[in-house]
Order: sequence, then C-alpha cells, then structure tokens
Amino acid sequence: MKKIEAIIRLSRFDKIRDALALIGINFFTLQDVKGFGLQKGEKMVYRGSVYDADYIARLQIDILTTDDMVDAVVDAIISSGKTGEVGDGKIIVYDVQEVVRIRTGEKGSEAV
Amino acid sequence: MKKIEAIIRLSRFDKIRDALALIGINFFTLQDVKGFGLQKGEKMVYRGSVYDADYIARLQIDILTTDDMVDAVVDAIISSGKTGEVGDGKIIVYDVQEVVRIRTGEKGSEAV
Amino acid sequence: MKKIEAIIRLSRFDKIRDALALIGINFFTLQDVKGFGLQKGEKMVYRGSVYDADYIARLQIDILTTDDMVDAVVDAIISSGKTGEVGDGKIIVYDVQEVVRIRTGEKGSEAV
Amino acid sequence: MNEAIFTTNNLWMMISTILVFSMHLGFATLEAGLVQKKNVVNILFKNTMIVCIGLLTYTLIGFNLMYPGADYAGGFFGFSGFGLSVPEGNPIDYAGGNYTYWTDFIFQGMFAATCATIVSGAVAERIKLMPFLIFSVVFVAFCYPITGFWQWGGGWLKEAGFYDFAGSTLVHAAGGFAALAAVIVLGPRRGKYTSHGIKPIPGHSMPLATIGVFLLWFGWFGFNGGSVLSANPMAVSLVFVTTSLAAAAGAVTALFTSYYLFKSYDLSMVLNGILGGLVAITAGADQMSPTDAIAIGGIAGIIIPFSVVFFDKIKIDDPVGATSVHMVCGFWGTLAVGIFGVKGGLGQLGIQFMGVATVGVFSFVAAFIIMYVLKLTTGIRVSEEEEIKGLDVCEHEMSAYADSPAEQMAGFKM
Amino acid sequence: MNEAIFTTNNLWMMISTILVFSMHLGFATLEAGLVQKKNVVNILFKNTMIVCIGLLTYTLIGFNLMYPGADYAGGFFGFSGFGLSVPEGNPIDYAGGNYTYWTDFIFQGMFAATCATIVSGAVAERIKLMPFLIFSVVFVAFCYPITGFWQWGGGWLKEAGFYDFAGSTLVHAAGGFAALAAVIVLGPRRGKYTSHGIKPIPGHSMPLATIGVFLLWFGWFGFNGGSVLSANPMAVSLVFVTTSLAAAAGAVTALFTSYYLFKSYDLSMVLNGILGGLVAITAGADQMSPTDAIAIGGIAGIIIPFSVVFFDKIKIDDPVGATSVHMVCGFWGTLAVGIFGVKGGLGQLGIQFMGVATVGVFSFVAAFIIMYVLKLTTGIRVSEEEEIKGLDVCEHEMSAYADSPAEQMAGFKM
Amino acid sequence: MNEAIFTTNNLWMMISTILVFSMHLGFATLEAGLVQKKNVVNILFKNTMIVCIGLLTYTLIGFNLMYPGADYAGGFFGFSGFGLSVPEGNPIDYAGGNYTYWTDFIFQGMFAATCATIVSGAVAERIKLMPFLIFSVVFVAFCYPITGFWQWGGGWLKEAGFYDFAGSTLVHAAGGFAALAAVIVLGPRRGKYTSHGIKPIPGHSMPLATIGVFLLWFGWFGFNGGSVLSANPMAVSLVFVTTSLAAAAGAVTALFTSYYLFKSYDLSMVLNGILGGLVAITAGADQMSPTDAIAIGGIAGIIIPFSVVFFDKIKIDDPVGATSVHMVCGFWGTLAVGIFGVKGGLGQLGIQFMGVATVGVFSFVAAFIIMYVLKLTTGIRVSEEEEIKGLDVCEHEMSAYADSPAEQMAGFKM
Ligand SMILES: Nc1ncnc2c1ncn2[C@@H]1O[C@H](COP(=O)(O)OP(=O)(O)O)[C@@H](O)[C@H]1O
Ligand SMILES: Nc1ncnc2c1ncn2[C@@H]1O[C@H](COP(=O)(O)OP(=O)(O)O)[C@@H](O)[C@H]1O
Ligand SMILES: Nc1ncnc2c1ncn2[C@@H]1O[C@H](COP(=O)(O)OP(=O)(O)O)[C@@H](O)[C@H]1O
Repeated sequence: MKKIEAIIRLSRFDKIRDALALIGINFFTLQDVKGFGLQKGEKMVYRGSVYDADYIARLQIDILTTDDMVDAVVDAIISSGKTGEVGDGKIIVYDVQEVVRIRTGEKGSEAV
Repeated sequence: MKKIEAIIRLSRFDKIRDALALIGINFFTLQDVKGFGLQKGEKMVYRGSVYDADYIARLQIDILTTDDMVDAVVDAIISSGKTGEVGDGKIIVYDVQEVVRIRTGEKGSEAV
Repeated sequence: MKKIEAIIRLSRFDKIRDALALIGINFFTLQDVKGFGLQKGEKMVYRGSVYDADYIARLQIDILTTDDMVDAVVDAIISSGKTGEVGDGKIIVYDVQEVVRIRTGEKGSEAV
Repeated sequence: MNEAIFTTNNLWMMISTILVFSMHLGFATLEAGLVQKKNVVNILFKNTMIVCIGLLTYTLIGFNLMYPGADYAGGFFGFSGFGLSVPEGNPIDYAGGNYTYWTDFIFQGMFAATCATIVSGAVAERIKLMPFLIFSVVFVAFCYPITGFWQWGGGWLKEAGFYDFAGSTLVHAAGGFAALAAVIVLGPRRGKYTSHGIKPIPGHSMPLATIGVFLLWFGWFGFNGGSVLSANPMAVSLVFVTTSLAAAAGAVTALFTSYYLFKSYDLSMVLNGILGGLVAITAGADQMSPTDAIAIGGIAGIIIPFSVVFFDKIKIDDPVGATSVHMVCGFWGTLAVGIFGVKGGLGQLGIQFMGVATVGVFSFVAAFIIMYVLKLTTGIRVSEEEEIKGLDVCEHEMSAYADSPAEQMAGFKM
Repeated sequence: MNEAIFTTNNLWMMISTILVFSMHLGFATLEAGLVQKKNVVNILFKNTMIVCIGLLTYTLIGFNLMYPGADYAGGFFGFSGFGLSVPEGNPIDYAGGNYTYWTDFIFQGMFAATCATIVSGAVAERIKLMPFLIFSVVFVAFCYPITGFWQWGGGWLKEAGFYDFAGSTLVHAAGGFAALAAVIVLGPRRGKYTSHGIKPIPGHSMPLATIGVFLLWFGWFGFNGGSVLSANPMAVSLVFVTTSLAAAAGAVTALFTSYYLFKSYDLSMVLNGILGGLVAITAGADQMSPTDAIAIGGIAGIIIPFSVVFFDKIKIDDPVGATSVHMVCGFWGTLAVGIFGVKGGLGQLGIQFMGVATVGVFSFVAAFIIMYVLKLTTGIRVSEEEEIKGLDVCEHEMSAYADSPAEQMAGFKM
Repeated sequence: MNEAIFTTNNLWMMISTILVFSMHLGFATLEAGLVQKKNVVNILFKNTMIVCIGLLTYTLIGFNLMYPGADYAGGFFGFSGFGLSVPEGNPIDYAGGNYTYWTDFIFQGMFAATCATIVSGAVAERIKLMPFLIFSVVFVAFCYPITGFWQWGGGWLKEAGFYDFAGSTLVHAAGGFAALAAVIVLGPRRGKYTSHGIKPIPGHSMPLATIGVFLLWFGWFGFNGGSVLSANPMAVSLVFVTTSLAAAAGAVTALFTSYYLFKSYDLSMVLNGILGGLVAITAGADQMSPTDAIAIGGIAGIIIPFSVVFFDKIKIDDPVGATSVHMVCGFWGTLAVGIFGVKGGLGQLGIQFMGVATVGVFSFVAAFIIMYVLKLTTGIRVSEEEEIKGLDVCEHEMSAYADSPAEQMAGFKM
C-alpha cells in the first residue's frame, strides 16, 4: 500500500479531481496548507507598507492506493496539475505499513 | 516507531479520545481535513440550486507510538470510531525512521 | 529522500524559519494543527464556567529533503525551536519512496 | 393641543418605532454571536421570521387584543375585532395629540415581536424550526397581547395600581418566563451537562455579540423613550439619562462581580450586565433619579453573573442568558419601582410583586402548554445527529460561512 | 405655515437622510455577505466609493439635472447649471415649509447613489474596479438624474399621470435594469454555468447578509417615510405601516414559496423576499391600506424565488439577486399602483406600465452602452487567474480576513 | 420661544445623542476590525467599558467640570459640585428653548467618552486592560472636561475668539494627542519595526472595519448636526451637507493619493480618508460652503496616507491610525476655520493655531504623565508571551471566534 501526498495549486484542484476520477480514484482527503517555495506569495499592501505574503495557499491531497496504481496516479496529477510556471507543487509517495477501514476492520487493499 | 493516522468522523472524536486515553495514549496531533469518499456530503441548497457538498468535514488524528502499541491503538480507534455506516474513515500505519522531542533532543521511544 | 515533520510552537515559527534558511532550506509546507500533549491548553472562562482548552494551536512544518540533510535540519529545528518548557513539540523523520516535481516531472533529489 | 406639537410628538413615536425595530437586529446579532458556528443560519432565520410574523399577527389580531378599548377597562380579556381600522375623527384627537392611529399600531407592533425573540435565544441550537415558528405565532398573537392588555390596555393590573413603564414585566419578564418554560420542556443541549460537570459551549463570534448589545442599547432609547408616548422634553430626556446610566452601571458592576467570582474579565458577562441594567430600569425609567437609575442598573449587573451560574447549576441551558437578563432582571426592575423613586413604598412593592408574578406565571404556563403540545405532536427537538451536525446543514441545507480556500475553489467546477 | 412645523418637517427630512445613508451600509454588508471570501475587500471598496462619488457628482451636476426647476416642466431634459446655490428668500418658502434647500439636496443626494449600488452587487466578483467606478460616475451623474427628472423633477412622465411615490421605478427598476445590462455585457462568473448544470457559489457570510437586510429595512423607513417630503403625521405613519407590512409579507411568502420549490428553508430567499416586498411597496406606499400592502409585498415574496431561478436558467449571473429584487419587484410594485389602492384602475395601470417600461429601457440602454464602451476601451473584466485568486489580492493587494494562527504569527518577523 | 419649537429642538438634541452613542459602536467595530484575531475580545471589552465609564464619571464630575457655569467665564478651571441636579425654573428656559437639562447632560456625556475611545485604538494589542481603564477614567473625568471647559464651557479660549464648532480640537485633537503620548510611553507592538524594515500587521476583518466607518459617519450627523444645539433648519441642514461632502471628498482624495504612493487601492486608507474628512470639517461645519467643505475634506484625504507613512517611519505604532485621523486631521480642521469660510483670515488662523496647540500640549502632557505613572506603578504593557498569544486568551481567558469543526465538537464532551 502506498500513500501519495500531492501539494497542488488551488486553481488546479478541479482538473486534478477529474483526472483522478478518470483512473478510478474517487477517494481522498484534502487539507488547506501554506506553501513556502520558489514561488513567492502575492505582493500585498497594508496601510502604506508593501510586503510579500511569504506563503501561498495550497491544497494537499492525500491518496491511499495500491502499489500498482502509483504511477497512474502520479501521471494523472502531473498532467492535470501542471501549468509550467514555478509553484506547481510536489507529489510525494510513501510506503504504508497498513491501512484499516474503521467501518469494517478490513485491511490492506480491501480498505481503500 | 510508528505513526498512526486516523481519519475520523467529527462526531466520534470524543469517544475515540476516551478510548485512546484508556490505553494510555494522551498525546496526539489533530487537524481539520475534508474527506472525499463513499459517503457524500450533505445535500445543500443555495438560492434555488440544489447541490451536494462534495466533501465531508473530518478530523485527522496523528499518533506517534511504539511498535508494540500499534494494534491496541488500531483496535481502540475501530471500536470507538465505528458507526457501521459508510464514512467511518480509515486508519493508516506508517513506519517512522526517527522521532525527536524538541525540548530535550531525546529520540525514539523516549520522545513520544 | 526523507520527509521531516516538525510540530512546533507558533511563537517559534520565525526563529525556526530563519534557522532553516541558514542551512539552505527555504522550501516547506506549513499547516495549522492542534496539539494534545503534556502541555495543556490555556485556562478559559466562558459565562462563569472555567475550563481548559484541551489543545494548543501549533504549526506543523513538512520538509522534504535528501538523506544527508536530515541531521542538519533536525539540529536546526531543535536549537531554534526549543524553549525548554513542556510543549516544544516533536520532529518526525520518514522515509519517502519518491518525490516528483509537478512542474517538470523531475524525481528524487532533483525535485526538492 | 396644537398641530406643531402633535407633529413633533408623532415624529418621536415614529422614530422610536424605528429604534425598536433595530432591536430586532440587535437580538439577531447577539444571539448569532453566542451560538456555535453550525447553528448561525438557523438563529438568523428565526429572528428574521419573528419580526415578520409578529407584525402580521399583530395586524390581524394582537393589536385589538391588547388595546380593545375602554369598554374592557379593568378586565382580564378583551377583543375589538380582526384587522386594523382607522377610527373616525380628527387624527390629532386619537391620542390627545401624541400620535396617530398608524403610529400607535406600528410602535406597538414592533414591541410585540421582541417577546418571542427573547425565547428564541434561550432555545437555540436544538429546537426544530417549524415548531418554534408555530410557538412564536401563538405566543405573539395571544399570550403577549393578553398580559399586555392587563396593564397597558387598561386591564385589571392597571386598575390595581401596578406600574410598568416600558415593559420590565410585560415584555421582558413575560418573554423570560416563557423562555424558562420552553427550556424546561426542551431540555439542555447535548453535552452541556456531563458527569464531569458543566461543559461550556462558547459562542462563535464575540464581535457579533457585541454589535448586538450596542444595537439593543441603541434601540432602547426608543423602547423606553418612546414609552413616554409623546416627545415631552423633560420626560423623554430624563428617560434617556436613567436608561443610559442603568446600562453603564450594569456593565461596571457585572465586570467587578464576574471578576470576583471567576477571576476573569468576561466580555459576555459585561454584555449581559448592560442588558440586565437596561431591562431593570425599564419598569421605572421615568420615575427614577440618575442615582436611583445607577443603583437599579448596578444591582442588575451584580445579579447577572450569579443568576447565570445558578441556572447552569440547575441545568437550565440557556445559550444566551435570556432567563437571567430578561426574567430575573425584569423581575428585579419591576420590584425596584416599589423600592426606589417617586412610587417607592411597601404598598407599591407588594403590588409590583403581584403584577410581575401573575404575568410571569401566566406566560410560563402558557408557554409550557404550547411547547408541551408541540412536543407531543410535531416534536420540538432535532435528533442527536442533527444537533451534532448543526441545524444549518440539517434544517437549512446551508452553512453560514463558506470560507475555506477549498470551498472557494469548489465554485469553479461541478 | 408656521416656524415650528417647518422645523419639525425639516427635522424629519434630515433624519430620513440619515436613514437613507444607512442603506449604503446595508448594501455594503448584504453584498459583502453574498460574495466569496476572496472578493470581500473589493465589494466593500466599491460600495464605500459609490456613496462618496454619488454625493460629489450630485453636487456638481446631478441635483440640477434632476431638479432643474419649473422652466423645464413636462420635458425630457433640463439643467440649471453646475454646483449648488441657495436660492434667495426666506428658507421656509423654499418648499412650502417642508424642508430647506440644503436638506433637499442632501436627501436627494443620498438617494442618488443607491441606484449605482444596485448595480455593484450584480456585477460582483468579476468586474474590474476602475471601469466600474467610471460606470458609476457616469450613471449617477447623468442617467439617474435624467429619468428622475421625468417624474420627480416634473418632467413628461409626471405630466402623463405616472405615479412613483418613492422610487420603485426611478430608483429600483432603473438600477435593476442597469444591472441587467451590465451583467449581460460582462458575462457570468467562471464556473457558475457548467455543462453539468448550475454550480451555486455560496456567499461567505450569512450574518453579514442578514445585517444588510435589516439595515436596508431600517433605512427604508427614511426612504419611503422621507418621500412624504414632510412630517405629516397621518401620511408618514401610514407609510411606516405599509412599508413594514409589505416587508413582513414578502418574508413569509418567500419562505413558503421557496420551501415549496426547493424543500428547504433558504435564508437567502427570505432575505430577498423582505427586500422584494420593500421594493414593491415603494411605488405606492402612501396609497395603500395595510391589506393592500400585505398583498403587494406577499406577491413580491412569491415572485422572488421564481425570478431567481429564472435568471439562473437564462444564465444571467447575479450573485446578490439584484435583478430579481430591484428590477422585477420594482416593475411589479410600479404596476401595483394601477391595481391596488386609491389610484387602482386600468387607465392608471397602462400609464404605470408605460412609465416603468420607458425608464427601464432608458436605463438598460444607457448602462449597456456605457459598459460596452468600457469593455472596448479599458476592458471590464478581470483575467481568469485574477478571478480565481480573487479580486482582493489582485486588485487591492489585501485580504479581507487575516486570521489563521500562521498569519497571526507572520506579524512577528520580517 | 414657543413650546412646539422647544419640543422639536430638544427632540433633535436627543436624537443626536443616540447618533453619538452609535459612534461608540462604530469605534468598537472599526478598532476590532483593524486588530489581529487574537486581540478582538480585548478591544471590544475596552470600547464597551469606555462608554459606560465615560457616562458614569461624567455624571459624577465631568459635566460640572466642563460646564461649571457663568461664574467661571473666561477662566482655566471651574467646578460646580458633584453629581447632577436639575436647575430650578421652567425647563424651557434652561437653554433658551433649545434643550432640557437632561438632554444637555446626556448629549455631552456621550461626547465625553469618544475622547478616550480614540486612545484605545492607538494602544491596542499590547496594553494591559486595567491600567488602560484607569487611564480612561482619569482622562475622561478630568482632562477632557478641563480643555472642554476652555472653549465650550466658556473659558479662556472662547474669550480669545477661538472657534471649534463640534470638536476638531476639543474632542479629536485632544484624543489624538493623548493617543500619541500613550503610544510613546507604551512603545510599538513587538515585531512591527524590525531591522529589515516595517512589518505590516494586517487587521483581521475588513468588513468590521468598514461597518465601523459607516457607523461613525452615521453618528457624525449627530455629532456635528447636534452641535448646532437646536434644530434650526438652515443651520443643521447646512452642517449635514458640509459634513457629508467633506467625508466624500476625503475618500476620493485618499484613494488617489494612496494609489499614487503605493500603486494599490487600499481600502484601509479610503476608510481613514473618510474619517479624516469628517474630523477636519468638524471645527467649522457650520461655517463652510459646500465647496469649502470639499476642499477641507479633500485635503484631509491627501494628508492621511502621508501621515500614516510618516508615523510608521518614526516608529509610532498606531494600529488603527488614530493619530493621523484624529490628531493630524483635527489639527488641520481647526486651522481650516482660519483659512476657509466666513471666519477665514490671518488673525483667526493665529488664534486657531494657538487653540489647538494649547489643547494638544495639555492633552499630550496629561496623557503622558498618567501613562508614565501607570507604567511605574501597575505596569502598562503585557509580557512578550502574552503579546504573542494574544490578549484575549491571556487577559480574558476567551477567544473571539470559536469556530473550527474541532472546537465545535469540543462542546460534546468534557
Ligand atoms: N522541500 C520541500 N518540502 C516540503 N514542501 C515543499 C518543498 N518544496 C516545495 N514544497 C511545496 O511545494 C510548493 C511548490 O513548490 P515551488 O518550489 O514553489 O514550485 P515548483 O515545485 O514548481 O518548483 C511549495 O509552495 C511548497 O508547499
Ligand atoms: N483512498 C483514500 N485515500 C485517502 N483518504 C481516503 C481514501 N478513502 C477514504 N478516505 C478518507 O476516509 C473517509 C471515509 O471514507 P468512506 O469511503 O466515505 O467510508 P468508509 O471508510 O466507511 O468506507 C473519506 O471521507 C476520506 O477522507
Ligand atoms: N505521541 C504523539 N503523537 C503525535 N503528536 C504528539 C505526540 N506527543 C506529542 N505530540 C505533539 O507534540 C506537541 C508537544 O508535545 P508535549 O507533550 O506537549 O511537549 P514535549 O514534546 O515538550 O514533551 C503536542 O501538543 C502534540 O501536538
């Protein structure tokens, strides 16, 4: 079992969701995160002081999936999430030792 | 060392917290996440348009623990977090390479 | 490749960011989390009832980095994030199987 | 009476109407601020509908139940027919040159709905919407006008020598007792009273709550000032002074009392202290000197924290403190007319007690019965699951705030 | 006319001015509540600037375009010169003892800007700031005063027997038609109408929206009540009654209609129902009985949900429902003068239709042309990226709420 | 003077009182909007208490310090005893038929507290609660009434020919200079001025800030309009016009100036521009033509952005811009009486300068001393840790918003 974490642009969420759905991935967990990276935050002005927001609002998608799906998921996210501009984000793949479905107690690939 | 991530229903948080406390787990980190899965969000109506909220607000609990506690934790979460209805959530167990307590620099099982 | 998760005090964020920058880490992802641990939340009073906020607002920093940087990062976070009081938080190091940069598709150490 | 003074008097009564109207916004924001985020749409919905329902039922029936005319003087009940009809004759004569028939109706109509609004805060976060609205219709159409008639309509209480200038009893205690009855029938919010003790459920927005209290004070200038029923310079301006000083004193004593009790500067107590002071001065705002007003408001501010704690101890779960503010301080303020000011004296104190007690009992019993009947028929409480999820999503399919980045994005695709 | 009544009349007109002013805050909060979190600064900015721009252009030109004087009676257009100048003579004679020249100007000036504010809600979340402000300048400096002159300034509509007491046509329908034109030129928000159907984009704060509606009702006492143009006791108090009952009836019928249509207690519909009732009664608030008012407001409340759904079906994307509330209910209310009340009758109905139709067409065409010219020159729409990120960050370099713990921390270092 | 005009005059003064009262809500929301989320309860608490404290101290001592009567004419200090006591004689004679004794007191009392409120915004987010409240008590009980007496109470400034219609100097500059002194003693918020430059600390809610400014404008109709001290039709309506046009002009010039300086449409600057215009016109609102008013307000709007930047440069940390708005524009507005309008002229300009300077120096020195004494005794600043955590949790054990899903759940178990 693998867990795939993708840190993406807000504006690409819907495209990515569609791309994932096409390869059969409809289950995932989403959270709001703040990204510090190459792409700087917006120029902001407040009461005469100009400053950069030092982060960018981003979404993190966590997907649990079986080993054989990993490449498909990564490809789907890259193709749908890429704008080519700095700041498109990262995909991280981890090994997961165990996944359990709380409702049934099922484990492993049954559980996702 | 293991990290256990549990994605749970909001309404089960207190039961799960109690169940964890019973087996001696009082330390964890909590975050608000949005779940996309079998269980659909609520039916919503706004200005005459009916739609489904496409996600459900959920909580993610992260627990660091020693290898021998994993089964107890998983069982505690399952028994306290299960309603039997679609949408109870998932438990994910990872292997952790190292845990450090910032305050003391202690590592491994000393640190949790 | 490693992922380092640090759960830190809000008030230490800037110090930690600076310490990381000194060792060349400018990229990371930040999120708001709630910590349950040894340090209890503030005493709160609402309409005559006194209670403890049962958690403390904390920040979680996720850093992807190459294996050789791990010790430097951990040391930087410890030295900048430590107050010595209960509640300084944890650092967790995971093994990551793969990291991909969405913009370019680069993998591994190229991607961070 | 000359035309010019008539015009001015009537103008003030109309402006008072607008001010009382703004109290409904005050109640809406105060109550919205003191509930959880997941029940905000529901409380706003209720408060919005109550004004509207109140005005319509008052048109249809309430006004003529409350003011049936001199034929029913000294009685318990009177009714002069459905709907509104302008009396014959010169408008200036309708009320001795103080206001027109229309002004009379709209001013009284705005008052009427406040009573039901008091209840809405106390039963928040667990009552079903429709039964609550039915309760409001019945309460504002019948109960409030009947007890109102006893005094302001010229009924038996009036004849008995009872004094309630602007409604410490007729509006606030009546609403507060009804709230108490409703809470008893309904039960507390789940999770509030646990085996480990009381679990506070903090309101979701202190700015909204504070805006609410300021707006209520703002509106109270019309609530009390308008109850002079003319623009009489000395009378109205004295009422302004006593009303404001009572509110101010209530805040200060609530601050010190709650600091003494809880070692904390509790904003919600100070806000309740202001309201307590306002409610308490209302029965005698035209009878008191500034010093009396400070004493009456100050005592109300001391009562509030004790009362809030007391109701929590006996497990009366009232998220906004309506029972403490309106019932307890309404009671206190009514008695105060028999203690302070021109009318003070043991005889008057007895009458005051009798008045507020009978109105209180009537309102309590009436509200209890209505609620109980609703409980047996439609049911009055949402399910446990709905209570946990929140009434907004379950009763309104809506959330009050749609504001995370992810939700914002959600707008960009189906 | 005696000095005392003059003083009272003028006082009421000044207070009405303040009330109409508060409607601008009502619009600002209503519209802010109904947009997404990322566009809140922008809508507040626009609403703040519109009042200011409105007052200044009305000083320079608008007032004298709208009220050029008796010389232009019955005409289509008149202008009596730039700027303000107090007429000679005793102030009491300026308006038959009803108000002073200054009061006249400031009351009318506060009215003027509401028209442009109506547009601002409809074009929210995608229009560029500067072109919108230019549009507002032109609209409020020229279009509103010209159609206003036709009726209130004594122009041809007035002479034709058209009746529009406080502006169902001249303010609301005019603003609503302009909004429709603007939305057509501008297009819907991205992502609203997809191949899968309509994607609702919920407003970010129901408390703000509710506050807005209460403030609008609050201000409407001055909008309608002030349109009596004196403090005449019977006239103004009747207007208070009809205005409030229409609003209340609009809420109740909107509740049932939207429940019937969507099986949901939709707060935003009830709020729009209140506004629809208020807009509808505005044309004849001084002509109607309470029952008429309830009917007119009640019908408006029924119209609202249907209208909102209809405009969504034809892909007119109006985030706040301005077209339904102001254009449709303004139209309805104008016609209602020919159906209900003293003036009701087929002849009048025809004239009413003609009046609202000509004003509507004029406003629509004028707004369309201004918007179109701006589209070709400055451009009127933000880029897709700006729309996704939100206008606050892109046009104002600011966010409306800076509130996460992480952001708070950001204050502690560079 | 006839009874009818007396009633109307008094009515207007009472309504002005209500309007000035609503400015306290305006200050509360403006300041709450411009601070960080973690300090919101604290600022609401302070603003709520200030009104209450202000009214009570004004009852006890302030009123009789400020208006000690004709015996002290032309002097520096006078006092006519503690508490309130209605003068003998016919109420109509108390103020030549303009208002009653009670109205006089309550109108002046509402004014008094605004001065301390100005300070509260400037010292927000780091001052300890109790010392601040002590400061407010002393300032509003002694300092404000003393300088107020100099002019409005008939003291030496009045005799010197100084003119300050509604308080550009006596309220705004006095409060602004006190704020400056307080900020100097207190020091900037931690993290604001770093070795890398100025770190902006954005306010947590632009809707609250905007509501605040609209409410202040709303209240200013009473602040300035009520300062006519009667309902005189021409005088009050002119004041409405000049006040509104100055505000509008301030917004427009602040928009352009800040765009020129920062290439950004900064809402907070426009809001401050409106307030700057209002403060500036206040000294001469009854003396100016519309054009003068536009000039005075417009110049204030230009001053604001420069002033805000200037104070940031010299490290005067004022989260809400109180020094720029109240001190600088109060100064400007006072001078403007010697430049524009009927009284304009070099002689008057000199007197105006002398007046605002002496009041400014007095207020500055007094506030400095009070603050300094408090610093040495009770301490005035929260600890670094408390500042980082926020005053809400540390001083009030409460948070302003309890709103995440996890927090909501927390209600369901102990
Ligand atoms: N080393 C890292 N560790 C954790 N998160 C990272 C790291 N590098 C980048 N990110 C996340 O990915 C986002 C995009 O990265 P960025 O460097 O801006 O662009 P790109 O990935 O296109 O080069 C960042 O905002 C941050 O959230
Ligand atoms: N493959 C997955 N990857 C990540 N998170 C998942 C995955 N499947 C489910 N989840 C999370 O678990 C929650 C519950 O899952 P769901 O499928 O609705 O019910 P159940 O687990 O009872 O079958 C989802 O809302 C989502 O947050
Ligand atoms: N076992 C654990 N699993 C997950 N998170 C933990 C665990 N223990 C502590 N934490 C996180 O670290 C934070 C600090 O821990 P705490 O026990 O309060 O202090 P310290 O680490 O200094 O002993 C907690 O608030 C919580 O967020």
